[in-house]
Amino acid sequence: MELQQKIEAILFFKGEPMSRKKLAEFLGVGQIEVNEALEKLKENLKDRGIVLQEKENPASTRGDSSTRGGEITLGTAPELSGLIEKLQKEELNKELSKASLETLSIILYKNGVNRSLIDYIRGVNSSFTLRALSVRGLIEKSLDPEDSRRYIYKPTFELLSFMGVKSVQELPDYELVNNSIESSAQNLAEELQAEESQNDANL
Amino acid sequence: MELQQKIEAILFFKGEPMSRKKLAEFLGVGQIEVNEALEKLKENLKDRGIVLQEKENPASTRGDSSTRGGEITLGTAPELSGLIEKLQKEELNKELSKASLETLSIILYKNGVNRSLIDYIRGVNSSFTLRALSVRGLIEKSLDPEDSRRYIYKPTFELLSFMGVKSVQELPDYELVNNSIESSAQNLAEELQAEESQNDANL
Amino acid sequence: METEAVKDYSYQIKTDAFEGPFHLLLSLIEERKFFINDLSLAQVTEDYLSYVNKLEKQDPSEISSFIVVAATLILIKSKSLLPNLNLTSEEEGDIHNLEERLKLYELYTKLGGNIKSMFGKKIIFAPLERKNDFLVFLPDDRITKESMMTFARDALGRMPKKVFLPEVEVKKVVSIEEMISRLTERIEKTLEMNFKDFAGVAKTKEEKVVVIIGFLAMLELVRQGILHVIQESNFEDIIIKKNNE
Repeated sequence: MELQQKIEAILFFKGEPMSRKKLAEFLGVGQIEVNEALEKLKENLKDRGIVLQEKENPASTRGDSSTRGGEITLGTAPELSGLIEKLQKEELNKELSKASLETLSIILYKNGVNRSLIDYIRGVNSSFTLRALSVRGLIEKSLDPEDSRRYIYKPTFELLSFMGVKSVQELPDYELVNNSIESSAQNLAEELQAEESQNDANL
Repeated sequence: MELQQKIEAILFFKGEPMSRKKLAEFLGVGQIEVNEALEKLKENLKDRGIVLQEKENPASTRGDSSTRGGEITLGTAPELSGLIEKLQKEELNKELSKASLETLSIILYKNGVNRSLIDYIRGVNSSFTLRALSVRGLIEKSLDPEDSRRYIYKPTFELLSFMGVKSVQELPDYELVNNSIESSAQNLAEELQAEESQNDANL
Repeated sequence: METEAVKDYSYQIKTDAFEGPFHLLLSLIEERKFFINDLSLAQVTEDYLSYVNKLEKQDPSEISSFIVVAATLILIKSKSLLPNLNLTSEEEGDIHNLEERLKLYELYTKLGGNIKSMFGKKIIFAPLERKNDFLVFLPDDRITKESMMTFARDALGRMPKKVFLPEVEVKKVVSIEEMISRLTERIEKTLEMNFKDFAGVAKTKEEKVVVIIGFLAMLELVRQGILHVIQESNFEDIIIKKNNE
C-alpha cells in the first residue's frame, strides 16, 4: 500500500491530531516522504466528505516548511457543517467577545505569538482573555523556541475548525498580512478597508 | 455536496455502524438513493486507506442487500491491519502524561465532574486527555443527569481497586481537596452567569 | 433599592463599552472619519480624557492602561496648541509609538471582523470518541493515593486568584504622573512667554483665557486620576498576581 493510504488509515484510526514527525517515525520513513504523501492525500480528499487539516509549527522555528513539522488531523468537510451539527449532541459555544476577537485575530494571523506582543497590540493586559480562550480549547501555549523563559500562544485545531479552514493560510487576507512588514500596518489597514467597501458595493 | 460525500462525513464523524435505513431517514432521501450513493462511495474508496464495511443484518436475510437494511461503517483498509495493530499497541503502552495524571486526580477528587470544570481548573482544554484516560479504562463517561447536553466523568471501579480504596472518600485529605474543587465550581458558575448577563446587555 | 440596582447596571454597561485605551481612541477617531495621525489624536484628546475621568470614578482599578495613553495624548495636544513647546526625543518617541500601536491595533480589529463573520459558520468536525471494542484496564504505577492528592492540589494551587493587576502598567503610572506635573509647569511658562502662538486657536483675549484654563483643568483632571491610582496602590493591598508565564 502506498504511504498516503497508510497515513490516511492512521489518522482515521487515531481520530486526533498527530505530528508529522511522529508519523515519519512510526512509519519508518523520512520527513520529506511524509510531506509528499500528505500532499497527495490532500489532493485525493479534494472532493470528499472529509478534509485534512494542518497546523505548522510557529514561523519562529527555524527551517522552511518541509522541515518545520507541525500537526495534521482529519475532519468533516466544512461545507457539511450544518448536517454534522445535527448529529452533535454537545452544546457548541459560538459566542466571542470583542476582547476574544482581538486576541484571536492576533494569534491566528501571526500564527503563534508571545503574550507581551498581544498586550502591546491590544494596549491592555490579556491574561483573562488568554485563559478563557485556553479553557475553551481555542488556543494553546507552548514554550517559545527562541526564548525558553516565555510562552507563545498558538491556534488549536479546534479554532481552525470553528473558522472552517484547513490551515491558517486559508484565512482571508492571510497572505496580505503576512507578506508585509509590520511598520506598514496603516497601508494594510487601508487596503483592507478598500477591499471591504468594494465587497459592500458588490452586495 | 453530493450524497456520497455526506454519507462519508456522517460515517466518519460517528465512527460506529449505522443502518441504511437510518441514513436515509437522517438525510431525508430514499433507500435507493442511499444505496446508489454507497456504491459510488465504495468505488471512490477503492485506493484509499479507509474502506466501507458492511455488516449484514442476520435477522432479515430475505430480499436483496438494498432492502435488507444492514449496517455500514467506515474502517481502516484490511491490508493495513498489521500497521493499525502496532499503532494501537503503541498507544496503550505509552506512559501517561502529566496532563493525564492531573486530569485523573481531579476526576478522583470530584467523582462525576464535567469537562468544563476540569478545563477551568487546569486552565486548558482537556478533551484529548479525557480520551486517553478513557481508552485505558481509567475513567468512564455518562450523560450529566443535570444537563443532557454534556457528559460527566467518573473513575472506573477497576481504578479504585487498583489504588486500594473502596470509594473516593478514602483518598487522603478527601474533604479538603473536594471542597476546594467545589468552590472552583462555584466560581465557574458565577463567571458564566456574569458572562451571560453581559452578552444579554450587549444585545 | 430597586432603582439603585438598575442605575448601577447601566453604569456597568457604559464602562464595559471599551475594552481598553486603543479601542476607545480608535472609536473616537473613526467616529469622525479621521485617519490615525498626530492631528486627529489631538482632536480627540478632550473626549478621551473626559471618558477616562468618568471611568476613573466608576472603576479605578481599570484605569491604569488608559492613563498611560492619556499622558501621551496630552503631549500631542500640548504640541498642537503650543508649537513652540520643545519635546524631548523620548517624548517624540512616545508619540510616534502611540500612532504605530494604534495602527497595528486597527489592523487586527479589522482582521477580527473576518473572525467574527466566519466563526462557527462552517465547522470542521473532528470524529466522535470511538467506542472501545474491547475492555482494557491499563493503569500506571504513578497512580497512587498520594500522587493523586499532590496532582489535584497542585492543579488547584495553580489557578489564578481573582485579582489581576498589570504590574508593569502601575509602575509606569508613577513616572507619568511626574512627567505630567513637569509638563504642566513647562506649559505654564511657555504660555506666559508665547501668548501669541495661540492666535490661530483663539481670536479674542477672552477666548484665549478660556482655552488655557480649560487645558490646564484637563491636565488637572488626569493628574488627579493618576494620583488616585497611586494612592490605591499605597494604602490598599493590591494583589499583584505573578503569572505562571
